[in-house]
Amino acid sequence: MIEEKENIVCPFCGCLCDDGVVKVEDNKIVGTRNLCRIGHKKFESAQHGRAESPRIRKNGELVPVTLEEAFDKAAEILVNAERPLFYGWSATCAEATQVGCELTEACRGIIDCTATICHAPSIEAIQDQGAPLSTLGEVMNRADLILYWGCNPMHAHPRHMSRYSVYPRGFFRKRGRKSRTIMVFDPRRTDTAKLADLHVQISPASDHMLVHTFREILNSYDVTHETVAGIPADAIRETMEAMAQHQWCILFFGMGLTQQMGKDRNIDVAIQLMHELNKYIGIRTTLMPMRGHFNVAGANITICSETGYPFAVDFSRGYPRYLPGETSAMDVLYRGEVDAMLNIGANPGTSFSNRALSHMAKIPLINIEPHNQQLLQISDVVFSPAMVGIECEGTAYRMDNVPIKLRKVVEPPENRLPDVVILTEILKRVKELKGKGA
Amino acid sequence: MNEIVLKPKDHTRISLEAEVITPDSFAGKSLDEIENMMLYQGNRSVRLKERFDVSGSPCDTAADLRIIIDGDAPRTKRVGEKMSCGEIVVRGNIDMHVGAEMTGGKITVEGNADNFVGREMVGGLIHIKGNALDYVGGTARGKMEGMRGGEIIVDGDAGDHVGNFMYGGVIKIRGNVGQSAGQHMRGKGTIIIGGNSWSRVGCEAADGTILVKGKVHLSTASLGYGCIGQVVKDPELGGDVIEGEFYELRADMGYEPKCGIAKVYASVGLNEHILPGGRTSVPRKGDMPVNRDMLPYLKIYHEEMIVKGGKK
Amino acid sequence: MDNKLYNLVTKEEKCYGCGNCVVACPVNAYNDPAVAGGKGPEQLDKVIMCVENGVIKILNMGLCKGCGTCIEECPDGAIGLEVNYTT
Amino acid sequence: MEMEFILSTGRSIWQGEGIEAGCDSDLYFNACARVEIDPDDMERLGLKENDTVKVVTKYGKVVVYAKESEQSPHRGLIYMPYGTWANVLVEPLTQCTGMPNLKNIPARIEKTDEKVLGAHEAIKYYYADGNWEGTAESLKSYYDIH
Amino acid sequence: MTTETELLIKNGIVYDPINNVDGEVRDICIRDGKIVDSVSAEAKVIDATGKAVTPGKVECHSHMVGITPTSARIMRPEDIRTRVSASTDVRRAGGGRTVPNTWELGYEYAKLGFTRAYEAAVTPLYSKEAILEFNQYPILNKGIFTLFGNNWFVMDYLKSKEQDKLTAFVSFLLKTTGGYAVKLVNPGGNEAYKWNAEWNCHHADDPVPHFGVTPREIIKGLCIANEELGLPHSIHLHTNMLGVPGNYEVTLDELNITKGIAVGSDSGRVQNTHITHVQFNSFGGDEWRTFNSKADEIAKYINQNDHVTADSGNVIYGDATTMTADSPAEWALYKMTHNKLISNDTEAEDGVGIIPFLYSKKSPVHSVMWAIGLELLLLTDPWKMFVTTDHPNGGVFLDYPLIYSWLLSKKTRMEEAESSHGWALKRTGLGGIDKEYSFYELVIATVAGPARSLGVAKREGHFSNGAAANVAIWDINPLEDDLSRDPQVDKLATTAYTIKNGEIVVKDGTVVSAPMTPLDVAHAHVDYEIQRTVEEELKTKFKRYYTVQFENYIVDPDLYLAKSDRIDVVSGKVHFIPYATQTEEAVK
Repeated sequence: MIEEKENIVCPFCGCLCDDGVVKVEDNKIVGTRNLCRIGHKKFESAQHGRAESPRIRKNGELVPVTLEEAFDKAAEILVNAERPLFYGWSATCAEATQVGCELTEACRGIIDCTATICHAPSIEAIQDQGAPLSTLGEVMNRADLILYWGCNPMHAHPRHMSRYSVYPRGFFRKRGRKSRTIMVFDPRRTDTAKLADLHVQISPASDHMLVHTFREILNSYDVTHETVAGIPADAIRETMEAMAQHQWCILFFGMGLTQQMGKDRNIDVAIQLMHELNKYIGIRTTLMPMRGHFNVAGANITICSETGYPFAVDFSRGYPRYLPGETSAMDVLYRGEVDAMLNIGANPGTSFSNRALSHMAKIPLINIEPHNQQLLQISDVVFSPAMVGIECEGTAYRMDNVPIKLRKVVEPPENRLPDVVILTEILKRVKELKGKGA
Repeated sequence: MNEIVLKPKDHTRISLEAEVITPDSFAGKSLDEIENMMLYQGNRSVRLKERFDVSGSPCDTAADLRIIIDGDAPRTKRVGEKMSCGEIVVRGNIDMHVGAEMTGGKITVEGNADNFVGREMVGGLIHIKGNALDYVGGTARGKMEGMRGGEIIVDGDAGDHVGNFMYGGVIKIRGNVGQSAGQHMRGKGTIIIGGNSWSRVGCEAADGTILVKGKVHLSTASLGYGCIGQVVKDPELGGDVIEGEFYELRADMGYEPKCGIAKVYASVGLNEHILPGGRTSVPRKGDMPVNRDMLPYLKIYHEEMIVKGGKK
Repeated sequence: MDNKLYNLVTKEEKCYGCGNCVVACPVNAYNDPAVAGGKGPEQLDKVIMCVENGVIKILNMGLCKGCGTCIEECPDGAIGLEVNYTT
Repeated sequence: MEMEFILSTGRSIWQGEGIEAGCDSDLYFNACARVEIDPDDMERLGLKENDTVKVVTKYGKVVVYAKESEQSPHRGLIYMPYGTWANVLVEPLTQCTGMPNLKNIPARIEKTDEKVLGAHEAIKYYYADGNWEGTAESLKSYYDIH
Repeated sequence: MTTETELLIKNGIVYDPINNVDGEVRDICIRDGKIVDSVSAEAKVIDATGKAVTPGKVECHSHMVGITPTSARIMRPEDIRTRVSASTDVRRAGGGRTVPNTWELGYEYAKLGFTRAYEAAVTPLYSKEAILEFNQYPILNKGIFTLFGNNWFVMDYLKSKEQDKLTAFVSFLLKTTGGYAVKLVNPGGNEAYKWNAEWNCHHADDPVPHFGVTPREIIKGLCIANEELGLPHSIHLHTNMLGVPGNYEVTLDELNITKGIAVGSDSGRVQNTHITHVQFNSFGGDEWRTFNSKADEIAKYINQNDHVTADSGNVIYGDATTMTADSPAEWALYKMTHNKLISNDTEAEDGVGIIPFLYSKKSPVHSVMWAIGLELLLLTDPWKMFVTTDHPNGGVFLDYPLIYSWLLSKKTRMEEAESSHGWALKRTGLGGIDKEYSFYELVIATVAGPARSLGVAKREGHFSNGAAANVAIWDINPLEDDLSRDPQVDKLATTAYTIKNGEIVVKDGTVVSAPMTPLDVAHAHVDYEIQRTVEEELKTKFKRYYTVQFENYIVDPDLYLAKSDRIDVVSGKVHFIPYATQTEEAVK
């Protein structure tokens, strides 16, 4: 008999849509409703292609072993390591991250989340400029100017426009799409740009210049060149003029600003533009980074309240230290300064650059990953946990840092433990080994 | 000048945190006390003698003590951190944070240095003969007051963000520089760049002066702010006169409360394309980037920057 | 299919499941307050279409008045209006 | 015929769906082992849909299918979805921010007839066997010299 | 370890203001975490001869957990670097001065002798985060003040004059989001700020855009709701126009609103309004040049009216991070200092503003603010004015001993006043005040007063039988030492012993054990009929105006509030149900 479970939270992207309906028939997921294509595929293929539970690589082959043996091996790797790296934390729950911080402290290693390849520059820019933020409900109820800069929500956050920013009828925006203007700044004519009122097609890698030109106009100076960033001068003046006619403006920005050259400086200048719009023109402007993974905001918040720093925290001296560029995952892997790694809640196989992955292939790697992803080729201890949000509960944080409880839809397959349990087991054994060794 | 020579043995891939290698901590100690000093490697602590052969003559006052690291130490960080006097000479490469937060004394590095050379420095002199990577004279994340005084000289190239949140002191770079030199400068610091600068010079700078002898490839609009200053001949900066004619441009006009007190000098021959239109005059003919194509500029940044392993 | 003057035709392989059409449609928003607030429909008998299994699915073609808002809001052309003039 | 482009990597809905379907599924292979080129550039390069091309940047070489971009026009810009193939080409240096350079990298496209590797073989060939050093001999990186 | 232990504190100098014990030399016996009359012979003995023994201190207003402090931690890594502490077998690693991480907060507060602390402002939408972080907050008992001042539902019910529905909504929101007390911040003003950075409610009768409700109605409505429910603590009020010269009139006007409302709870509190960090609200003059102190008028008003208690909100020179839900005040600071500002507006609820701020001795305004804080404490009855710095707005809780020393001894106070700007003595009445706190009065202002005002006086904050065994033993002998000559700041900074529920947690300034402690949640009972109609209305409104489903808005008790003490309030009677017995109930 098909049972429909309501208010299910979709654990894929930063939108964390919590109005999903999942149809379950004797512990098998058979269908979903209200979820986008990616969300549906996540639930549909959650129970297929699961990696075999605990396995250890013995002379080149991953051999299934008992849970006890796998926990001991993992703890032994982490205790003997001089500089272990604990990476990921963005596709698992906040409770698991809390245990992860304790584990990193016990092993005196480095803890880092996938923000280093997602929105680390945005956090670094906030550390220089602060930021006018808001929640998605404020956007729905009040925003009448939506700027999408360097992000493509139709592909990365499919339900973002229909649930939060463009189409819903807000408290003060009763006519939905018609009471809002949408502007997209992107070098490609993306699917988001096709829906927008105005698509500003910048020449790639020159966003910084365009933001500065807007700041110039705000500070009553003229555009300096005939065309800046590929946009003619009068087009820039008209865009600024149009932006000034609104009451409440929100800037959504994504990888287009953070992943290109000048990384945190692009966001730094965009925040300065937002503050100046607030101050000089009197439009209420806020901005919001489009966080990619469903709990990367949660990883930042949890690591920050546990250790004091949002990501790239190094415990090697016993107290937390934070210097992106010295203690962040990509740099530490690039320079080969890591001799053991634990990966949980992330998929470095599809997101890490070449040099980092080639170093990961040389060091012992503990991989806590439910599916048969390509990282298994180079990992040494493999756990296949129960999936957060589908087979066990937990807390995740939306892209505007709002915490939402993930619900349990189906029972996990046999001997698949939630992430929290796996990490507490490893932590117990690490403390025993440390106690014996000290 | 008494000398202590540290000859680096094998350097492991995991870097050493050697903030004890300063004249202040070596002063008044015997050789074997120095040998048993603690260095940190990952989460282990290591004796100095396991990584360096120590020889030379110790002495009591730090002022006339010179520490020589003769050899390549590319994985030894924080050498000369918080030192107040004396001298350090490195005959080879050195890792990050060399001379961080130092208040006096002199450091000479004959090879290359890594990030954060002279971070949040207050006084003293650092001379890098090779290249230095990013954040030369910069600040750690979040701090609003960076380098306060002292002097950094880099003979080779430097990376991005030279003199970030700078409050004072002088940085002289003879080679090329990456982007955002003098970003967020807040005090009377001076940056002199001998070679080219990629772009965004003096972006969001409130005070201080930056001089670029070579070509500023891309103007960020912050250089376009304000009226065209007059052409200055042989400006006197950082203690010595620099020959040549320079356009005097004002950096970030929007950055309250100082609004454009920061000055940027760009050499006359090469930088016509970045001159600002100014409040009154017609915007310049020509585009920024030239014919709307960023590819040549990206090639400069990715391929020709020596500091990033480009062609030499 | 009833012999209405027009029919909504969907191409499921192109649909992203983004729900723009479901929320933008004036009929859906009028009948179901959840859809007006941007969420998925709750009263399935009162809405024209909903996102099912990740792609668009027409439920009650009878309610549709053929205004074409959904076609305008679809980025990928996964929903179209087929007008049969013959009947 | 060779042309200079700006390479940009990013997400696409098919890539998101492919990751969830599992990286050995053909959904993921079709979604990520591709480079989306502007139709006008395709003509000038003389390429047809689904030709195998080799994309070369300073940091690596990879063989993928050429696909006509539906989100064009973007002359001079080629786009590859995140994935094992795209990450061979990106710049791993992070300029002290922790974030590697995944967008706006100068790249070249050459026609080849080599085979496009599946996800598992790709990670083996490009990373696991340490072959990466061989393919990017040109990058004697700053960290190696110094 | 805590179940079977017995503890005997031998002939300490005991201070217990609630039982008006002022410095008697007595023994205190503890068994199973409770104070008892006598203890068997083999009880563990602490020799407290010549040492002052006081109940554990209560922190009534501090920003520790939730989205506000965590955003400040994300924004200020340079603050964490100023003070770091390595991990030991008992302590977790951490650091930070104005915004330490949660572990560091628990340890440092315990070392200062605190055994109970309340988080000052949490928006209901973010309450899950605050609870998750409180679960990582050791040693101290804790509670959350939930923000109601700018809530859309509160303003809707006030606009349609439905007081009973408002009372039902207050009880519903506190129960479902793990709150302990009703907090109002700049009522109405934040909703105006969300439209334009310059807008604000400038006085008690300035209506909110669109809702048309005035701050006067909001304060009155919520105070009536609070007394009808009989919640253990009164409303916790942060009045309008904070930090603006001449705002003392607004403060006096808004304190008058709740004058006649009767107290509806038997939790031991006398007041129906608690005004918080009142130093920021007692400014005189009409602009910064004519800025002076009106602390005397505010103190006079509080002394005469019993329906008000307050906490001072002192300023201490040095670096601070101002973080408050009062975004208009933070926006004014941003325009003045051009520092990095985070402002975060929550949908249909309150907002927040965070900006780093430096209080300097050379600044005339900061010196006057420093003097106002001390004037308020010295002129008001200690039972009504408690010592806080609205951590970290006015200063850091680590510097509380400095405030105690200025209160205890006029000499240190005047030294500090002379070294700061001339206005400190010219524009305030601090010079003329000779009053010096005795140690007994200091214990009232930090232990007994807050305990009674927060409604925990029945079970804590004193040494009568059955009270919780939270004891702080100080290495000070107030009978012999003349505290006014040498207030012994370092001895006040760390306790000789801190005992929490009968277990020694701090010994000579080092944390020896760090037990996890429960969270207080207020469950006020309202008749079922009104509660059901209010929930139906909320469900329909949630669909249109929130981006979270109604079912996902409620905090799930078994995942988050597993370790929370339930305080049931049935028609004014307060019943305290510790979580240990809850599990037995569930098992039965």
